[in-house]
Amino acid sequence: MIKVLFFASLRERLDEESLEMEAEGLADLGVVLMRLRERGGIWSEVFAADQTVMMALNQEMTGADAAVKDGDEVAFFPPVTGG
Amino acid sequence: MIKVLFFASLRERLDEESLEMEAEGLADLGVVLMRLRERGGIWSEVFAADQTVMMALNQEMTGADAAVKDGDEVAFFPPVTGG
Amino acid sequence: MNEIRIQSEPFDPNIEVDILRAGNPAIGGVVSFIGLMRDINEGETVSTMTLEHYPGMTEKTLQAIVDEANQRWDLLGSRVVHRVGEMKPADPIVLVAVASTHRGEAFQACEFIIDFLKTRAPFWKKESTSEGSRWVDARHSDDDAEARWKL
Amino acid sequence: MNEIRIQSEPFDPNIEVDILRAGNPAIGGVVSFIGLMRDINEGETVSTMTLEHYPGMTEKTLQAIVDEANQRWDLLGSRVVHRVGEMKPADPIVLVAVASTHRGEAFQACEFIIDFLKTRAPFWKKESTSEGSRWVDARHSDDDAEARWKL
Repeated sequence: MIKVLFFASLRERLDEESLEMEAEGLADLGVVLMRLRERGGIWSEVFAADQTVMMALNQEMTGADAAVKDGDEVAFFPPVTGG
Repeated sequence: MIKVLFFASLRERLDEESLEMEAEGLADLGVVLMRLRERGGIWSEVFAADQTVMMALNQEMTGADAAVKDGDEVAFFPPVTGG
Repeated sequence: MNEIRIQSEPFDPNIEVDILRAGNPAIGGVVSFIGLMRDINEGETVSTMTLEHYPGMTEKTLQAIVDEANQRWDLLGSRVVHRVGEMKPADPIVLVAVASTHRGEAFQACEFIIDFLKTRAPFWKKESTSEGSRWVDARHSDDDAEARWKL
Repeated sequence: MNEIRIQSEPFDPNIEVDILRAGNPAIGGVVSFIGLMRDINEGETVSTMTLEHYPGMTEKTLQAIVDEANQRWDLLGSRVVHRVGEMKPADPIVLVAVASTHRGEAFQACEFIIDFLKTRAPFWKKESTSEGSRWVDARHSDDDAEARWKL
């Protein structure tokens, strides 16, 4: 299993803080994102190809080609606006 | 007359805070400096050609080619070290 | 010597700078940046702001940025404090303070840390205005600021 | 909004920054530089330092530097305070604090002001060590810092 977290406007729009997914078949973060998009409805909007979604793997910012394995913590969020 | 001020190490070495000079014949700051050098002794050392002396005319940093006129305030000092 | 703190309570930037200064009499200069909550954004009055963050990743990211700054410049200490939760206009949101022997390094390191914090650290601002609440958009100028450092 | 002060009494940099911050709720960032007296210079312990200046020219020079900074960048206020006379290790010698809407301008203006203060403002430091007292030499790195700004 992997844990998937959502933050800020993504969390609010999806009305979901986190979920778990079977790790099997999830080659990389791009596949995770595609699976989320395939859920349809608001999920297909939030994760549409033209949306700017940032991602982290085990609490490090990374790209869609980052490999995912069982036990990983994955997060999706909008561009950061701290400081 | 012009007023000539000395600061910091120059003031200490010359043992002089200020003096007055007849403005006549003082074309520019370079001439003022030459006159001071001609006083001999420590004056010729402090104002020797190889010494780094900074100068101001009426409280603005300037160079040896700045024209001098009656009533001006002239100052000579070492490179500044504030801050 | 390098303090990193995320907190929901208000903080006093002056105390942070004092602690940094007191650390070492070899310190010749301290450069600090205080980011304040403004009461107007994009023409609308902002009454409160709420900062969300990603606990765990935030600390890790800031630590990596501060480590990188210490590798690039010869520093004598730094402090990074960032608020989360709800805050009001004029509240300090973030403090980045850097001490060094010579000022040039402190200036560079301080700006480096805040530039990367702005584009890499997982914080998100939500403003409350009379029109309701809205998430603040990321600024392109922040990406440009980060890009200058060629990391 | 732009305060320039030369004084023999000690000053508290925090109070200066607080006054600057309080000036305008549109202020998004404050960058400050505090220059501190170090207790060691060129390997020798410095017990006290005396700062001489050229009254009148000092204020004029600092005003010209701050005016130039305000022309170059969009600022919401600045404060420059400089000690003269005798001081002791860890005392603040100088504070330069600049407020603006966006941080990049405050960083640039603050560094610009201190860089030019260092090379143009008529202050001279004299240190007292166990070996006696000596005038501090100007640093080439300060000339280099100034030259970057192409004034």
